[in-house]
Amino acid sequence: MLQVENVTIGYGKTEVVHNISFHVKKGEIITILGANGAGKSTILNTIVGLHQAKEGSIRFQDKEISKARPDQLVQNGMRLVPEGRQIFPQHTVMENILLGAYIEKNAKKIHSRLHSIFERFPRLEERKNQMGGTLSGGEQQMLAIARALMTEPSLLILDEPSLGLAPIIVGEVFALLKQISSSGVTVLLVEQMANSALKISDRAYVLETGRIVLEGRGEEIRNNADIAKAYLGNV
Amino acid sequence: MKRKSAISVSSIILSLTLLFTGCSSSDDTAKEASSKPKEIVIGNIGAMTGSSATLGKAQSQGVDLAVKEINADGGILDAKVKVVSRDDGADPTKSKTFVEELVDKEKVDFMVGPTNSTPAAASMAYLQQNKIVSILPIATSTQLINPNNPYAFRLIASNAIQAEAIVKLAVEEKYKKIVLVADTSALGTDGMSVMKESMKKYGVTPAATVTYKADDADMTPVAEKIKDAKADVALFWTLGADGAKIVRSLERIDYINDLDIIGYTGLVMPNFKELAGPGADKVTVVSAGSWALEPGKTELAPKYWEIYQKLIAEYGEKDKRDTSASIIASGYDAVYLLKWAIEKAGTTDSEKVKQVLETDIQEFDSIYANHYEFSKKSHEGFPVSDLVKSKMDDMAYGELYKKAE
Amino acid sequence: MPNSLLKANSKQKKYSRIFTMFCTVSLLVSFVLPLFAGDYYMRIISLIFIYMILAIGYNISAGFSGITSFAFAAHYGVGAYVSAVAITRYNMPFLIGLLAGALASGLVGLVVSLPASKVKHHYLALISIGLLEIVQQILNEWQWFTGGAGGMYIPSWNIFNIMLNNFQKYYFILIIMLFCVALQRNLRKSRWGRDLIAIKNNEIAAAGVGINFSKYRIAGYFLSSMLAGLAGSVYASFSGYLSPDTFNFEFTVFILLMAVLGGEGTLSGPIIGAVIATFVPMLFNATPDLKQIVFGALLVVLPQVMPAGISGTIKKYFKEIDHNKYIVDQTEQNEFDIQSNFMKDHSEMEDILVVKGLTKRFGGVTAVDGLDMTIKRGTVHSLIGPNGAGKSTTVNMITGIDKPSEGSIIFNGKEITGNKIFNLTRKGLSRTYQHVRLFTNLSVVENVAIGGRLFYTYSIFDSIFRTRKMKKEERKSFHEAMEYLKIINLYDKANYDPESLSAGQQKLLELARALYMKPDLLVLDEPCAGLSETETLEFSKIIHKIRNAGISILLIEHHMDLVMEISDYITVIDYGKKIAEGDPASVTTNPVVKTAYLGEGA
Amino acid sequence: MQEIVTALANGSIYALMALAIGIIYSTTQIINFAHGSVIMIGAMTSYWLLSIFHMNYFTAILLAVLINIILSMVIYKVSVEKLGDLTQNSSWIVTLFGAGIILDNTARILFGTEPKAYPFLFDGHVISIFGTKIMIHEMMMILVAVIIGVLYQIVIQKTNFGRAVRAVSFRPDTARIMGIRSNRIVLMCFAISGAVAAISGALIAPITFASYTMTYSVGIKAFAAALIGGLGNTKGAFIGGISLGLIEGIASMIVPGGLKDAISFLIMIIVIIVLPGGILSAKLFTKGELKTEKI
Repeated sequence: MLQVENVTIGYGKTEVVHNISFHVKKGEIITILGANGAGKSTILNTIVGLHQAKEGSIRFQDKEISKARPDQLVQNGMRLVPEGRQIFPQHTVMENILLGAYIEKNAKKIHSRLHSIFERFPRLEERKNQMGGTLSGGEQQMLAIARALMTEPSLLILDEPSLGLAPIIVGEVFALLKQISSSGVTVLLVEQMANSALKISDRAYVLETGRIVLEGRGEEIRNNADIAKAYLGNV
Repeated sequence: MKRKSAISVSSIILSLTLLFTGCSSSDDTAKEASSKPKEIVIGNIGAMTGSSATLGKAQSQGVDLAVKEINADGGILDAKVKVVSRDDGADPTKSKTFVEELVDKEKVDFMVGPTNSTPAAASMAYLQQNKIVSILPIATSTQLINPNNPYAFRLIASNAIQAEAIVKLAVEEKYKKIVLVADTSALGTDGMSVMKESMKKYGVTPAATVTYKADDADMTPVAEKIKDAKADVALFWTLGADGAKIVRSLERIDYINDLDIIGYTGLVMPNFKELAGPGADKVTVVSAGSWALEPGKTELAPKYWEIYQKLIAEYGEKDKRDTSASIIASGYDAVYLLKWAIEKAGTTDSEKVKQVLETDIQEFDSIYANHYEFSKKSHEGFPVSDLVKSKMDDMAYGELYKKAE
Repeated sequence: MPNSLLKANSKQKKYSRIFTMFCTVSLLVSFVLPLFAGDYYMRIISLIFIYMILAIGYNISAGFSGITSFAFAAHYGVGAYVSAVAITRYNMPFLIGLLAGALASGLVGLVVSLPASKVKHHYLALISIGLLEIVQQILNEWQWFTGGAGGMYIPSWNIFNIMLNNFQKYYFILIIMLFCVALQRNLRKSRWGRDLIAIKNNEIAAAGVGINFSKYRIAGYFLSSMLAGLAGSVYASFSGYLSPDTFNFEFTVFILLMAVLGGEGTLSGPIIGAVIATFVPMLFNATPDLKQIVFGALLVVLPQVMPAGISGTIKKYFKEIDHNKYIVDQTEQNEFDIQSNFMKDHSEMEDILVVKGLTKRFGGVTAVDGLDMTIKRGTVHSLIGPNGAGKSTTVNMITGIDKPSEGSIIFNGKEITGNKIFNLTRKGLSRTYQHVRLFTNLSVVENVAIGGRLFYTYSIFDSIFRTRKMKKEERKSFHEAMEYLKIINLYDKANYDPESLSAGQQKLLELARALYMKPDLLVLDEPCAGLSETETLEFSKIIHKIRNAGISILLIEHHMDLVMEISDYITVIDYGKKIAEGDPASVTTNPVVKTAYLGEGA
Repeated sequence: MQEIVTALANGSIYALMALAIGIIYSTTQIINFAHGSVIMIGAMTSYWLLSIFHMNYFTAILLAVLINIILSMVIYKVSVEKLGDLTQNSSWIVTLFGAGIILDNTARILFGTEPKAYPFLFDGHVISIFGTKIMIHEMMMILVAVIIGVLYQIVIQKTNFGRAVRAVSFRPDTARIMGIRSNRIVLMCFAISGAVAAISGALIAPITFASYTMTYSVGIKAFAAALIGGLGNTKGAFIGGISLGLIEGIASMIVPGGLKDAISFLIMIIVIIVLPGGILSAKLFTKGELKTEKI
């Protein structure tokens, strides 16, 4: 579904991501693991079109998208849940969700999706008239995901959904992702919480300083001693 | 580095020596007099863009038309006439720079303009230094014509003359409470002060003086102040659009019927009535008598009518141009005045031309004012007697005003 | 300086040769010009010189200090009128009048920029539109002072009872102009200019090297409005007549055009801009309508096709970087010893930094929650934790960028809670940043040298007149900066643009800058994030060196190899709370830490 | 009473003009320095259509609005779009000025220099309420301004487009992730701003007369009003506009006429200094603080 081939990304003269390749198959949950500064967010921003790769090709559903605009990609079924959630704090919860459906012009569809979203996230329905900024961290993450689901994406990309969330909530989020995945949505996840993420992942890549150093099935990687090393060092 | 500082040190020394030993170059290059000039260059400066573009454009149109005619007719003293025009945008700095350019680089022999008073004030000194005879067809600021400016001649009625005329009108018609109204532009300030002086001369004190910022949106406060002073006449030293706004505001506060308004020439504006509404018939202005229709007539006196037809032929009816005929005529007259003076003097020498203008002016057949009154003492050409009272309410041909009864 | 450097930059050399030649030629031309130019050109060039002074003033404000202001026509006007009034009404000597004009304009600048220190920079632009309007109306209305709308006349120049003729005026203006050019150059090549540029480049990093940016902004604006006032004063006497009409909106736009054309923030920009902005519109003198439209079109098109202006574009082509002669003088090649450079008294109290109950709330979120931490003198103390745990917030509070909601910070026995970062640097605290914050408009060596600005003592007058004291201090400072570059192996890139360095080198450069501040406590915020394996290795070596020199380090880092190897003590936080503390070995084996990092079920 | 009516009527037009500035500011954080010229073009084109082509009031203004919409979009395309990050690159100040100069001079060449008598709505009919004469036109000025303000507020609060505008103004990149084309939203804002400017120009022109000098005589007040009230929000624009109207009314009674605007601007400066976000302190001030998130 998504193929990233030999992609190099940089800001100005500094290269952040060096010649990486990976792919995501339909229906999978894929995790990219890596410590802070490894270049994870950069890769995601490039995939969704916020940033241009210096070299390499990115293909989505067999179409070259390395030069596509974000809105075109959203139209084609790709959705990013950005790092730090980035909900709109001065929009109400309802407005945040509706913004998620910005490109959808069919009111009926919006309505029915809204219905199913509120079924899935009853908390959000309770708070739909509250300002986004007043939600707790976990609720904001739910909102960010709900917002992304409003266009029924085929590929959902999440940038560190566990960031700053309490462990219980992290568990909830990952459970939710599993559930979303089982409803047929392909999930690409960038995480630092290796164990929790790997538990739900089909495959995973480990990123270190802009390079992929390890790849394999979720369980494999989880049991790999090197993964702890990537985080806690060689002790 | 060292080289550079050495250079700069030496150059500073060089410049200091130059500075204090005083390289007294010939600053005052006297105009070389040649009795048979090959080409006569006339400079023309005015605001052709910016907020007072109308006047500068009108002056230029007049100058251009006159020069075209003169050249078609063989020029002056068999020399072709060349006009160099510059747009100063009513900015004194630009105007002065242009005057310097025209004098030093284009070597103009004579000047027409600058149109606006502050630019004229800024550049006057340089013109005098270089002994350029300059005709001021439009600038009205009182100060411009004085003994320090021996080569400047004015065609239009100066602020002082106009103030005198309108104050006289007000006094003669026995108004009790006179209010003076002027904007805070250069023109307005000068107008206000000359009006006050004239009032003093006639021994009357104004009931109030009202000033406002030119081009202001809301003139209600001005109208209120006039009303508060219980004025029976207001002397307007305002430009047309602002004057019209005030008239309208007076109407709004129901005071227009208790008031007469006398304005100076700047108030004259073809669509004044349209702008001011019905209150316009309470407004009279002083204007050049030759360019005002006698009551009941449809044509000017033949001499002026002929020129008017010419202007129309060249630049179109009123709605085709936004310049006013009488001002074009004044620019036109400036060039013919120069032609006459040069031919009479037989040379382009400034001194001789100046002398002709000062002594033989009554021989010149003018088309803006009835005649001009230059003398050795005064370079104000416009005869006070030629100022007439005109009505503003309806104009002929879109621009010619009618004499009041 | 090694010869290789000069060879590598042959284009620069070519540029500097062409530049010197160009300067010499134009200087010579301007000196001999009056002899054959004729009155008109002489006067217009005098006017251009005045505009150059004005443009230099604007450049110091907009180009160097980063303050956009539309009030320069007003400053120019205030200068012109005050000097004119001083000369005509109060019979002051001409030169005193000049000074009075400049000073008055500077004062006006001071008054409007004082509140501007609080406000975002384009707000000053808006205030200045109002100021322009107000000054114009006051000039119009204040009749007894300014002569009102009708304008006022100023008698011709009279210096020491010598009336000047056009020639002398020309040379007089030329000298003042050259003085201003020199002033601009000297300022740019001294600590003052570097400080201003640093503020424009990166406010936070500037504060991090101890620059109180609001003060400097105000000073920069004061100076530039003074220059504008000086230009105005000269203009007043040059022109002989003043009217409020001159100092209008259109004139402001003209000043902007000069800046845009020449290139903001360059030394030659104002000069080139003034020449071209005066001459190009003159080509359209005969067609006034077209002239206005061309003028507008220039303003629309130029900033888009040539954002750096003419001189900026040329400079870019040649990649010109200032040759600093203090570097060229460099001869000694001894190995630099950090230790000997830190002769601070180590016998003070044992705890260099004590943090108690530190708390930070952003809205409803508590980023740091009652954190206690103590750093012992001379140790490397690491602060680790997963993403979003509150490490950066903690460091920002310690270094005075964020204000703590609660809690106290004691540094070297002194309470520093809530102190601003630029005060902390003087007390011996310096830091690097997670996202590199270099001054991109300064060269590599200048970036380091600015770290040593704390040790300068020369005043702004020393820099304007390039006194011996200034030169000596600059030379010393640049020597030392070169030594620091040696440590980080960037010795041969001293004159490069920092942006041409690799990410690792940039981080190292930032480290060198922080080191040159000779801190007691060095705070490193993720120094190795985004670095390659080898770069990280190099970095760790340098950190070792620094530690051995006895400097205490607070380190935030994700490379655990590095952290474990280098740290004496580690504090682990998660959700803003301390979850573990101890030496590296005890921390790695702590299950709580593992869970925090890897998630449940580790 | 008379003064208050005038102040309110003028103030509501100032509010409209301030609103138009705020519309652009809200999404781009830039101030449209060509705004005065756009207002003027709105007034001049509608005058032209009214008096030369003898259209009725409604069609003329509608067409002028259309012309202004296109014009504003062209201004954005030509002088803003290519500049990149507008918070970093402040060249927009220069380019927008430039665009204004071109417009002013083109207008002068096309429409001439003479001020034109712009007809009042309902022929300037005056009604008398408790001895105060109120022109229906003045009531219309207030009414139209309020209607536009309310409409804009509804659009911005309740519609998809409005949500997108607020999203772009708050987090442009996140907005792009939502599939919102930030550029297009900004372009739309320029268009709307142009439309509002045309209406405000057409409504105030009967009072000031239609002339190419409106750019300065009227346009400059839009900035003062916008800044007094606070940039980028509707309420602020109205509070700013009406206060400016009242300030002018009061100032012209107390100080010499020539200093009236100086007083307005002085008050504007004081407001900016004391309350950087305008009387209704907007979120602006936070923009100037050190950004604490990503260091």
